[in-house]
Amino acid sequence: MEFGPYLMLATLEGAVSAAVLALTAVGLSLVFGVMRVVNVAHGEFFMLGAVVAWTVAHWLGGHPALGFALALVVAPVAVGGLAAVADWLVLKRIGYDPERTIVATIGLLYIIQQGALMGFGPEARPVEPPFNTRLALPWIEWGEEGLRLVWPWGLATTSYKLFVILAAAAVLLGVWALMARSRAGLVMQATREDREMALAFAIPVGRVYAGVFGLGAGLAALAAVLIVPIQQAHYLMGGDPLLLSFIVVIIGGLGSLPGTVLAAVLIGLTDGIVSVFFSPTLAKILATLLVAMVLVFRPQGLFGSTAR
Amino acid sequence: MRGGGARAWTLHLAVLVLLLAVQFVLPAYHHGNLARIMVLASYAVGYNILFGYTGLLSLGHALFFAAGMYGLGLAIKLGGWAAGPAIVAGLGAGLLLSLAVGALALRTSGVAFMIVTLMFAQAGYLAILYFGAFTRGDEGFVIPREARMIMWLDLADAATRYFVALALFALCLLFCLWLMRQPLGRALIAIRENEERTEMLGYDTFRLKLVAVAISGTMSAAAGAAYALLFGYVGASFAAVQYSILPLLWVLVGGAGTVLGPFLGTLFMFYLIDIASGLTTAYMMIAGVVLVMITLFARSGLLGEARRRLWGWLP
Amino acid sequence: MGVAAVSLLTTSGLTRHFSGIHAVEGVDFTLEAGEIRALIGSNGAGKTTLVSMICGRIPPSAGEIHFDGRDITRWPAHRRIMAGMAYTFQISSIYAGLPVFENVALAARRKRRGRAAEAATQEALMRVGLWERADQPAGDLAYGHQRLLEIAMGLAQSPRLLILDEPTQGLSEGEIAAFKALIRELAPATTILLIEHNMSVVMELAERVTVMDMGRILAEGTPAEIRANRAVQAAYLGTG
Amino acid sequence: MLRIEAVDAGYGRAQVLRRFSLEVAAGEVLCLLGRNGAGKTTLMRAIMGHLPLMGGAIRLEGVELSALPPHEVPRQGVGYVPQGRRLFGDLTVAQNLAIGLMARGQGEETREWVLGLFPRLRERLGQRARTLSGGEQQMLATARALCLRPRLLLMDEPTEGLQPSMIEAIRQVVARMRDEGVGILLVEQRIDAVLAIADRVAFIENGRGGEVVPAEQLRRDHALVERYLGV
Repeated sequence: MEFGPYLMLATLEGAVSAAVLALTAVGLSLVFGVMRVVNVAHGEFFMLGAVVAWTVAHWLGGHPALGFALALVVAPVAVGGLAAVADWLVLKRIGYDPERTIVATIGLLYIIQQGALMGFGPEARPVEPPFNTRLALPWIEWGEEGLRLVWPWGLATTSYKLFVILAAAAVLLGVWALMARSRAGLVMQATREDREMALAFAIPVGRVYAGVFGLGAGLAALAAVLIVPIQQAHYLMGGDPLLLSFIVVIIGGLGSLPGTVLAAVLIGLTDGIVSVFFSPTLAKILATLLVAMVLVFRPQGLFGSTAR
Repeated sequence: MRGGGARAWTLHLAVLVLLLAVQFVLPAYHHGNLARIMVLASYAVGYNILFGYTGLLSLGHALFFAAGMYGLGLAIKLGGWAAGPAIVAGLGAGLLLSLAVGALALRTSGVAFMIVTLMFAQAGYLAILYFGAFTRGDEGFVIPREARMIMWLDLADAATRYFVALALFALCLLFCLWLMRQPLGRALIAIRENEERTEMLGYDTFRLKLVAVAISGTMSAAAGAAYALLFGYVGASFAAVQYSILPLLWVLVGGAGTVLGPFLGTLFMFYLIDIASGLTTAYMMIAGVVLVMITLFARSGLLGEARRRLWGWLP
Repeated sequence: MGVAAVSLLTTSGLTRHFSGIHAVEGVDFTLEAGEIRALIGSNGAGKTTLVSMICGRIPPSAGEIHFDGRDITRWPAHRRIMAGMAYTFQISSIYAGLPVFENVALAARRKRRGRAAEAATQEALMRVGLWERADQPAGDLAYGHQRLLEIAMGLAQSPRLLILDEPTQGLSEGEIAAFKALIRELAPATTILLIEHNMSVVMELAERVTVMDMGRILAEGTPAEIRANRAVQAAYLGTG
Repeated sequence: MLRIEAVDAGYGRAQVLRRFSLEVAAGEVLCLLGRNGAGKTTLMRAIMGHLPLMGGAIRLEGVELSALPPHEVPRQGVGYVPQGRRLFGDLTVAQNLAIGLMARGQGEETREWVLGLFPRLRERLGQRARTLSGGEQQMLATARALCLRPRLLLMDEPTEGLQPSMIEAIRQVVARMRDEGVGILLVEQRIDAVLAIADRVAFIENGRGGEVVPAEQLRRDHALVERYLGV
């Protein structure tokens, strides 16, 4: 394959990871934005989503689309509910102190990860995609008789990958509508801006926090359900999404939703493209250092406006 | 904190004498464990100087531990250095890295400081994997027995190993005890208690915090170098995020901002996980449960609670 | 240039904006060595913002600050403190978890070592009457005693300029009387800048009074002049 | 109507209010006077439930507010205009009002009534609250509290830093609420502002309640003011 088609393939792969990353990172960003805490166990909620998806698909049997559709509902709800309970049992009791929350969520990370190891086992398990038609893609070439379309060998994607991109975009649109257009969004924004004034206007801040924590975890779980037919479920799969989400949330400006999505697309695409051409480890080193420098020299993020 | 000095020195020296004495009665398994615990506890003491006394929560100390370990290991493996100069290489690597990381990370505070230190450590870990040609990546490498000699001391020998581990630990412990009675140590505690006030008393808080990072990082590197030398193995897993979280866990369990707390926490968690791993493969779950329980019920850890309730004079 | 006497502190055109609001606007302020000056004005007049800029807690948006003949506008706070300023916070900012003695010792140790620092600590604590409580955790002190501890921390630094932000807030009548006596002892060796709401303290202690309103200096003069100033009455006392 | 009974409250180990008692009747403006740090804002926060009581009780027409979770307090009809306004600055004027309306399930009618009281806000409905001028922000803070149709209105230094015309506008609304039978507890620093609006004046010193006198008496007796404020 020549460079052009190759780049296009890399971009498509990058778009899939960008879509999933955007969902995961928006969940983390939501929690940080409203509650002002960093959830280190976020990656484990992602992993749980994948594990639940596998479990649902495995138990239900039948056509893969059935299990997948059910998992799309069950995994976010179950994981979100678990997160809300964790919020109630642990975070609420430590008063959402930022540093203690980090320590407590590190604890949750180990508990969930090792719980999955005990219940789910150390193997990576695949989930069958609901549909998976191979779609060959055309490329434009300058030929002797001017422009023409060619179908290079290897330049292809699957219907499922396109679905992932579309589904993620649809969910992100839904989150945006929820935040900007709904009563619940208004309540969340008010809570984010001034906890005490929210209380003074009858907003039950405790329940909002539990809800936001659950919603954030649910989004991560949903992202995992989407990716698991491509990637397989494994009890250690939460590390990378956590790190990448951190990167995205920081670059996008802590707590800003549009910035987060923009950064997710940027990081997802670069990650996809760079790791096709370079060593993925080198890409990660550079990305990690870049993020550290952004935090040091531009704490409001690359796309954030001003620090509060 | 006036007075109580003689009592504190007596207590800590007594603990060290006890550690010296028990080696003659311990079975070989626990003898080896205790040597390991003392090296790891030295790491925790170093971590505690930054976290417990200065109030800066780093999630990147594995970088400094690994700097000591690889500084020494690579000097031996690639440079063919003797153990003595290699130790200096390990300490130097830790000092330089901690100064560099500190100078950058200290421009932030709170949650951002944790994330920045985490990121730097992650970059360091990935770098070890990336340069696998030299570091042997995940697999790591063994330090040959003939390199583990300092003059006539054979560090691979169990009894010698115990003595050296104890010496390192005693040095770190007594240094910490001494430091916290100096104006420098007091100023670090002041930063933890109220940084703005400290600045307004005329202290250059940035410089003081940088000094704290450097002391803490170098002590962590010393522990890393000692670990490599005493147990003969250098591996990337010691640079992974888990080894940044472990000292935090040990210090929290034992009591942040107490001199003996890190040792107690290391001892407790080591044996807890040792026993748990006999029961289940998911032994890290114990660590998770302990972390959550500490944040919920025992903010100040074992020794911190003891100080709060029983012995106010405890340093 | 022929500048006759160098004032201890001068600010010129000092300005600070907070998100569009002008907290302090073009303030020219001069403090002579050895005087006791009171700074008064209603809440939000900009007093705390002004002294915060002087001691380096917040950077100014514009303007300059000179201390002892040197331009300190861009100095970090700790350097200004070492040059001889001391600042006590409006809302007491002490080390609640540390003993009273250590609170003051931290202040004393900036310029002294060992025994000398301990002696200075003891002296400062005795001056404010807290020596008996030296071993208590500072957070256990009553509010009024915490204010006195703040003052002791200021004294222990042996400053040339002592800035006190509402020092008598929360003190009892007896403690206020003792405070007045203490301040009189300090001057003129120490120059004192006092933000104060308690008019009896202002009128009895200050040699000159500066009145701020809406971020600007409204009037300056002796206590008697200020008391008679109609503009001050209108803006501050609200009885114009 | 509002009964504050021997309340102890504070932050951590530092107690601010000491056995503080006070009553506010329906249809009166009660001004709380005291120096900085005397405990005025702490009292407001204690009534709103943002600060747990160490002792005593706070009742509104028999309902013990201090036993309710904090978000239930506004549902009892307590409107709060805090010091420094504390608007939801990223939200628009309309959204700030919507949050006020939500608290007690008020509808379109209340919204129209409030906008009738503050016509300036109607012109700014789509604007973000943080971009309003100081006076408009104070109007919005007051309007937001009125959206609850409160029985009791707590106002913490509502005229701080405002121009005279704005102060007058706020004052008129306060007088109108009083005439409609709302109990109003007002914290003020400036004597002139107090004298212009108060029915009664209560003093607070070092967290303890002092005398409660008719505002009339304060106009005559300047010595009383000097004793508490040192002015």
